[in-house]
Amino acid sequence: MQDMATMDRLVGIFSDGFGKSKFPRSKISLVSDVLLSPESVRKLGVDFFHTGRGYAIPFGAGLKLGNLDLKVVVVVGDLLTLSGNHFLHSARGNMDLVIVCLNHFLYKKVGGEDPKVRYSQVSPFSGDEEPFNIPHLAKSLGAVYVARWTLMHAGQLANSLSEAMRAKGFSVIEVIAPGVNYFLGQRGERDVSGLLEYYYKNSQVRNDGDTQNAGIGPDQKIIVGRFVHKERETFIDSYNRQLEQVMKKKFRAYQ
Amino acid sequence: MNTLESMTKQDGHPIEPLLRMDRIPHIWCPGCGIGTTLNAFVAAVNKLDVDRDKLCVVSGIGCTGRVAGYIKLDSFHVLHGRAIPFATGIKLSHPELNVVVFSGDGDLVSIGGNHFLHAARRNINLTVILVNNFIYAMTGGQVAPTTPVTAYTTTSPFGNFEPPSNIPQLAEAAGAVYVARWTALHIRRLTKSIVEAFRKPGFAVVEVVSPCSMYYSRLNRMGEGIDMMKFYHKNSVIKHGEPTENLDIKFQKQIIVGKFVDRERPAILGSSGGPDAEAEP
Amino acid sequence: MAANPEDVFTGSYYIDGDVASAYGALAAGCKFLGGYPITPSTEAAEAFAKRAPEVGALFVQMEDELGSIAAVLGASWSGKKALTITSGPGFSLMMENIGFGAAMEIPFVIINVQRGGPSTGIPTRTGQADLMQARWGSHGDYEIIALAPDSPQECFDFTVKAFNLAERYRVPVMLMADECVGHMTEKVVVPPASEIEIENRKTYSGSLQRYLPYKRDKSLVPLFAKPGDGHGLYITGLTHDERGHPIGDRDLRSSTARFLVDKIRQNASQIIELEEDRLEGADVVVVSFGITSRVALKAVESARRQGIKVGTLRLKTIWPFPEDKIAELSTRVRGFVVPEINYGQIAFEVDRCSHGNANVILVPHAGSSVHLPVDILGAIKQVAKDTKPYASVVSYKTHLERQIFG
Amino acid sequence: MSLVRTPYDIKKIKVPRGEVHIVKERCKGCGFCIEYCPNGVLALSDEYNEKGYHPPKVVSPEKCLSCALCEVLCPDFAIWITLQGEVEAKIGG
Repeated sequence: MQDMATMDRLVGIFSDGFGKSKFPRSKISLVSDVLLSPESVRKLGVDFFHTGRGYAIPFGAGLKLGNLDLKVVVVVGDLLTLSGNHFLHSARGNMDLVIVCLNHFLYKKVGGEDPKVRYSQVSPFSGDEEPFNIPHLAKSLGAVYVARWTLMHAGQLANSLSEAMRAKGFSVIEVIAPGVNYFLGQRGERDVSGLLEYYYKNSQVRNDGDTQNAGIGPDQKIIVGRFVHKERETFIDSYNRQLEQVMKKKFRAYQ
Repeated sequence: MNTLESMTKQDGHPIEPLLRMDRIPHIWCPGCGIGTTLNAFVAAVNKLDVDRDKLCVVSGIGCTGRVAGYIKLDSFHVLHGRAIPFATGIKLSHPELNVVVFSGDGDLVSIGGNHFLHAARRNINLTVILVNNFIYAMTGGQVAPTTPVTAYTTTSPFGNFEPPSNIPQLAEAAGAVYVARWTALHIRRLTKSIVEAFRKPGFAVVEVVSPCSMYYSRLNRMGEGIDMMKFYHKNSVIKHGEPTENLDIKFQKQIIVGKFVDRERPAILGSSGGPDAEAEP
Repeated sequence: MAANPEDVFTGSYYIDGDVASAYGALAAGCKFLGGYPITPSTEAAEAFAKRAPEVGALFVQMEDELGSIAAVLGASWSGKKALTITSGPGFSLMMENIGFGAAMEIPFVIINVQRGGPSTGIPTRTGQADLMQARWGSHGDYEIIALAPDSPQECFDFTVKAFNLAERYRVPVMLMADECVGHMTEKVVVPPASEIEIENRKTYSGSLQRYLPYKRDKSLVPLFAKPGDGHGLYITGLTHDERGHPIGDRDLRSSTARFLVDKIRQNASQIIELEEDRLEGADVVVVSFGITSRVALKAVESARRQGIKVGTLRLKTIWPFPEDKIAELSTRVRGFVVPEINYGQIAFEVDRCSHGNANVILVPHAGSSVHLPVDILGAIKQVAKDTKPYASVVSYKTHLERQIFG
Repeated sequence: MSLVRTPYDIKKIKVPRGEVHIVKERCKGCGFCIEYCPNGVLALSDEYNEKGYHPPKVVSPEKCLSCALCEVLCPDFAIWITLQGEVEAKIGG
């Protein structure tokens, strides 16, 4: 479960983003593999599905394909460990989903110094594996909208969310959000606001398409911004077009 | 091929010492490119002069998965999609072993896509030979994540509508340090690439575009294996270092081959059984 | 209500069981198939992919079985009837989400064309060893329904029935065909739509604010509402109360978990379908299902010719298990013969339900082919002859077993 | 008179000669070896092997330069080359 302070903040941003997107709340479905409290969901006024860890993307894809009128927003909290494959193939097929990837990697220091070492529950001394460069991965898989913000960039994040919802196809927003209880807690540091401020100070906005160097590592700024905003035919549109072309009158479009 | 050694040998095919000959003839159809790819791999092994007792081959399920059954090395034919994690386990527990993953597109990119991504991200020292025949051939010709748009398969009877995976781009984006693509016809260059990939510390991927003479070509009316080979002959263009985003394969269009990525990144168990392999797993 | 005529390909066909089940799914109104190719079930997905665009249904080949079943669950929550088709290893991969579907009470159908196992096993040959996995595969307590067809015609009929049961009880329903039935080509009659009875889930029509996703009436099956209609659904795989909210560990009284088993157990008598033959006055009863029941016919016929009073009980429904029927039979027969293509699954269920009143003999098979009728006949004779009660289930030494173990 | 110039070092150049070995029963008749032999050494034979395929036959053995392309292209490991010594190069050879 995410830390509640993080999630509350995120829910506020969701609310802004949903409002800006102009979609009626009843048509928005939020699918998540991390739990949101019933209160926050009620505040958002959307339909909420909490799936097994790693299955939010395919479940969301099914939900969307089951009812094409829905706008499905998927919150992925597992850093693409279990859901990497679903991410890959939904992006390839351009499923009409908005993916919000929560990234709560951890830096040692919170207050201004450069981070040197990454820590996590299972690598308490250092993370010896490089993390995914999620924007680059998403872009190369063909996502139509790719952005990354920290949780402090509330306005930009809400804007991005509404843009991503209006973009037709697979949209990815990476949110750098602290996972306080699991990660910082282990180091005895629970200062959320300090961490958020640290993220904010150490990030650099770059609204261009170069995602190659947007990897997150020690001793470097967190590159944030909107990286991709383009158009590509969605899964169901390609399906209807291709089959109509081949089957002609025999085809009944999928609705 | 280790020329002199093989050329003076009279009493059998030079590949035979590395095959389980009691299992030959193999199950691959006439005109299939997997046998050719296996030839290239064995040639590369001969060239590498590597200790064969320290060489493992891991295959998943599918036509290409059968390679593990024919090659006379320590070979594992594991579950569908799990070739890379299985190989990761071998490599991490025995860093002195050289582990080669030899499997197909459906196995490595579809069901095993997540393992592919994460192994590349970790940059675990494996050599992946990925035979791409655009289709699930073992189960009878279903649409694969590599099937070009508009191609017919048994589960896309009205033409495929999903854009296929661009495997070199996927490998690069996830963090592979060596990425090359050849067709089964570019046999010498393929052999050279396998040698290079093998020597590269880190996650190295060699994609081999191979004819499926029984399903892909039949369902799309492309003739036999030899006709597909002729097509590759005519339509493949060698462009080393081409940016990987240009490497999409369109239906019956040009195929760009070559070596696209050769870079350095910190690898887990970096060397191929060299001194660095002493590092703690 | 009757099926939609547009969905039904009425006519007589000469097709295999896999294709028949695809036709059955379409006739039942299934509009979504998320699948992944796996021998020997692929023909069903292929047939569905071929015919679905004609009736506005969608076939999606997902990246793996995990994705397939998760998408099926999502599509079913969106109000479509949804199906996935798989076999051995794919079935194993789906287990986590089957439990998830059972806990969230999502109606969906899985067609499992069983093959030889374990693991990759014998992909192109038959097996009947996934039955316990179907029942107990996912962790925790839940109930499912499993049907076992023995012919391509039944593949069609039972697929329609599977959808009806899934929709009626909001539960995963599994069609446990085996490779022999799946690949057996026979005449299949697809009746006109007016003769196909289909059921749809009961939906909620009251005020939006008052909707409680897991509130039940006497039938124990909650009313369904799909997302996008303003109900403000909150659905989770965590143990939940009738609002759908997670309950944590304090208030188990409000948990709806108990109803997952009760709604099937209490309705078992309506779900279970059996085929009985000459059970009156029988000394021996052959309990069988799937392709094995057709092999057993030959043995039963020979035994009857030799003067043994044999009845047959064919399990069309495997789960829930016909406990009452077996218990009742056990008081008046000498023993049961259970041939199955595994090393004992249903035989132990029969033994459990007979409460020591009757002997149970298992005719095992390692898979990849079907029994020899002579083995089943031998077992029938042995049970008919033995007067002493068995300590537990006795495994009959078949020809194959004798070859292997001497 | 030949229009081709004779290279001055033609005496130094040795041309390898190869011998083709075919395991007919392993062949599945894909035709890769015949198609891609640069010197046209092989051709499809009329005979059938036990699987019912036409294996290749050697039609111009003297042309084989032992490049072994057939050997590495053959998916069924049914054909290989052995080096049979070298001969002196000659124009148009």
